[in-house]
Amino acid sequence: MSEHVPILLVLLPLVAAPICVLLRRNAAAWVWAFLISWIVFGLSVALLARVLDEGVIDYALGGWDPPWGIAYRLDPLNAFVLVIVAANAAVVLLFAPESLRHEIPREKRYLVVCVFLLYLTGLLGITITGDVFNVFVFLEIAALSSYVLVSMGPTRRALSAAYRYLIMGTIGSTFILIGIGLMYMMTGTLNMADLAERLVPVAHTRTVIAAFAFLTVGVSIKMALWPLHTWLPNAYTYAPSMVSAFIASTSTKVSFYLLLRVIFTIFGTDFAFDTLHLNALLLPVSLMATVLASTTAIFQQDVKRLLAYSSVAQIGYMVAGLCLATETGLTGSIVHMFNHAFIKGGLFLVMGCLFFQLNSVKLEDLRGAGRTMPLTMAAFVIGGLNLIGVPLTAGFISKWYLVLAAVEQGYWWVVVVMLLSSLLAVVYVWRVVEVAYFHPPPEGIKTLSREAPRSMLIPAWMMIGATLVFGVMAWIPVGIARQAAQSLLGGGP
Amino acid sequence: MNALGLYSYWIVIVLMMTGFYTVITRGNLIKKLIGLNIFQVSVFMLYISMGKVAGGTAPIYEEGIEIYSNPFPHVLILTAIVVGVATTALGLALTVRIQEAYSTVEEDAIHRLDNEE
Amino acid sequence: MLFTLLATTAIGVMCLDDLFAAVMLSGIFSLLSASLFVVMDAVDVAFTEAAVGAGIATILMLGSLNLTSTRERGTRPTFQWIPFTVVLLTGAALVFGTLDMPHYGDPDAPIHHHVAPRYIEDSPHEIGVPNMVTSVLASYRGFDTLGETTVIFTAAVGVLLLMGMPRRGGNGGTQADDEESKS
Amino acid sequence: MKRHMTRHGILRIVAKLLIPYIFLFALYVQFHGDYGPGGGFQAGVIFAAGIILYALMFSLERALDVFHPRLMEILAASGVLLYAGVGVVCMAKGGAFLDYNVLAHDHHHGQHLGIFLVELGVGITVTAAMTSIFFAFVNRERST
Repeated sequence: MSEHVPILLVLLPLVAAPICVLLRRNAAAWVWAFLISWIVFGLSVALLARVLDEGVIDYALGGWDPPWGIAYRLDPLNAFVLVIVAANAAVVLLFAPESLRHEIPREKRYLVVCVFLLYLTGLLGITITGDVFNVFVFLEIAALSSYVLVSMGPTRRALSAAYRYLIMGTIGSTFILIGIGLMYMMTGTLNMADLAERLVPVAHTRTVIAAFAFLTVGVSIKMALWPLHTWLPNAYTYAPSMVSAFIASTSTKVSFYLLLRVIFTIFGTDFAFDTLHLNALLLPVSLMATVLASTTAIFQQDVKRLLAYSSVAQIGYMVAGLCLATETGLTGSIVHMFNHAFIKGGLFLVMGCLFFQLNSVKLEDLRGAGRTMPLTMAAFVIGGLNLIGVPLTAGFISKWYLVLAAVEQGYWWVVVVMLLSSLLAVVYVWRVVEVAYFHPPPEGIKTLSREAPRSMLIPAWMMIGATLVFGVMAWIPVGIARQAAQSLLGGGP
Repeated sequence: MNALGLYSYWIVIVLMMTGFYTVITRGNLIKKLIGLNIFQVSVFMLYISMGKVAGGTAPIYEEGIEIYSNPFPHVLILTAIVVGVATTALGLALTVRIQEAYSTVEEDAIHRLDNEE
Repeated sequence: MLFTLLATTAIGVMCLDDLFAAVMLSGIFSLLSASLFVVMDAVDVAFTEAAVGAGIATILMLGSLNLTSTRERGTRPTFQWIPFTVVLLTGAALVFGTLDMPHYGDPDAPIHHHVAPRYIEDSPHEIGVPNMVTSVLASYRGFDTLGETTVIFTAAVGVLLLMGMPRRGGNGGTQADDEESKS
Repeated sequence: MKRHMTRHGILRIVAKLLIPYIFLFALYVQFHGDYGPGGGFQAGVIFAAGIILYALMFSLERALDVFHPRLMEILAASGVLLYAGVGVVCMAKGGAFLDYNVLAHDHHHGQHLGIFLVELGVGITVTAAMTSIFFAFVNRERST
């Protein structure tokens, strides 16, 4: 059975989702989804261990050898991303029951759990596959389910946010479809490894250059790279709490993984950086993203929105590391992807706790929350320190590697911009901390708000705790990320 | 000859861009979805036109036929059509809900209402 | 000829204010493209496009027009430079990409010489099904089709979540809950 | 729009004559997809179109009686499960996921059986999904 683990990883949530519909009972659906998500998490960890141990794992679906059939291909990078996604799903589902009860009408809950599982399926499917068209199919599963999840938000603005997300997302995936078509036209294959080989002789053609452009733009929309991020702030802000947490921690990460795949595995560094000078365009854009998005975050009144803009800034960091295209730079990017998933996941879970008690996450409603909900706000503070990149937190580790990579290349201005953006992070985190700790709680609310239920607080602390653990035991993610970076650059195991 | 061989692609591109322009400039939510449809269908045409082989027939095996058009793009587009209609259905459902919540389906009006809150 | 009709329809859709007419035209657009697919030997695709684009999608659009309004209101869109430039750039990138493409109908194009030949030559005896599209769809790339089925399932669950489940005789599914969740 | 269609006598008679053939055609497309154009997806759409025509021409209530929303929900789920189930059986029989060769003694029969079953799964899900999407839209109309 162990040779089937790669497919089981995707198949379990895929099959579990329709079973949720059959179960119909909310409690049963949740227990079922919860079990599945933890099994998937376990499997993903086992797979990662196997990949690190034995090297690349291939699995041919339907018994047809690639490139005729679809094949899964696991290397250290996507095995690592699978763990990130599965871990977040498992923790968010632990958080889910109270939050669902608070935010979703009763007869819709089991369907929401079902769509959540479908979203998980989509993300895992994108990550694990070695076939570009299969990426498109699972991208759409993930996309459609995330539109639905966002639209379940408590206010009507969730609907317009979801609509906007749908339009932007579909334009993005249509661009990706065009890119896949153009690649296919010049090579006749859809398998990533096969494409990488067959693109070399036709790399100079204008068709391949156009294909690359469409894929990059399409993925950038999905990833919310500034200035294509316009769908993100509203989608994160108005979605239900658990959805915000899961989407914020995984969706942009998986898209970033896809960008790494496109640039490094399919087209190769020579083509992307030496022929097309992609970094000349992408590096300034990503740095603009870090500074401008952090600046915008400072002026937000809604804390979820503030965190959303902070996410746009963090994506800038990851892309900046990618543009350096060195082992250190990529290691930094991949570790940042890992860390940021837990930081943002944790922070959005904290938002979920606050919303559960206060029914709002507007800045003015958080007055005095530091006193009425000390544990919740302590988690926020640690998350905030991570965003800034204070030593001993995970956020510090990844920024350290990114700065190191920039110094190696002699890009001092990159270092300056990254530090500037960290200073901006100090400002926006401080705004929340100041309101929560130094303003008296508003009258009347005092008696009402206590800590959120333990079933919500514990998952939030699990995520935030992970950032502390991996801030101290940084060699674990850094070691894996380094292997992943080596395999991307072609020198790996 | 050169221009003739690529002519069909260019028309497809014009169609695609018409759809794309409709999506990004129109304020009416349903109109946007119609534009998105046209954009996607035109991309399908790009795929299908690359699968055509001059003198070929539909890829259904029959004795005595030598040249078939390439079935591979057809398969991909079958999948893509399904994805397209799924997106449209979801977009329309969202539009209907937006109409109920905002009493309008014009983007600028929705924006105004959002900002008033 | 078909192409000219298609272009006219597409531009018609873009310019029309009347949404009812635009929906109808987009149905016609789908039907025309289906006939184009037949010309290009893609019978399965044509069948699907006709059933879906001209059938189901049009019905759903009419249904939602009935629930919203049939005219585009609001400010008459003036010519907008930024979107126009974006579209122009995208189109230019695509035309640039076509310059090195294999020509339409060219039997020497790379796609006819890698991967696909096996589907054409071997599928009748490897799978034993004459329709190659079916063989590839259900067997060689069966997993994509499972994904596709899942997409449809997702859409159905999503629409049910958004619109509420119909109940016999009674009023619309989740009106009461909507109000509750709105407040 | 939909309500007064029920009053048109001629339309109703034509529809009454057509609907059985639509269903028959859908079945033909479903099971003949191996030989001609068609398959589960197309068949599902046609089948759904038949149901939709019935609901438009006669009454939504009656259509909802036969094609009960919860039934559609279960069917949509079970189509996906059937498809995935075929894959799981393949794994249990020692092949890879969706490797139909192991389903029967020789690989032709295995492939035939596999394709037949997964197409059936697609057909069921598509019919049920399209029908329930349509019902959801019409239902909204009725209630507002």
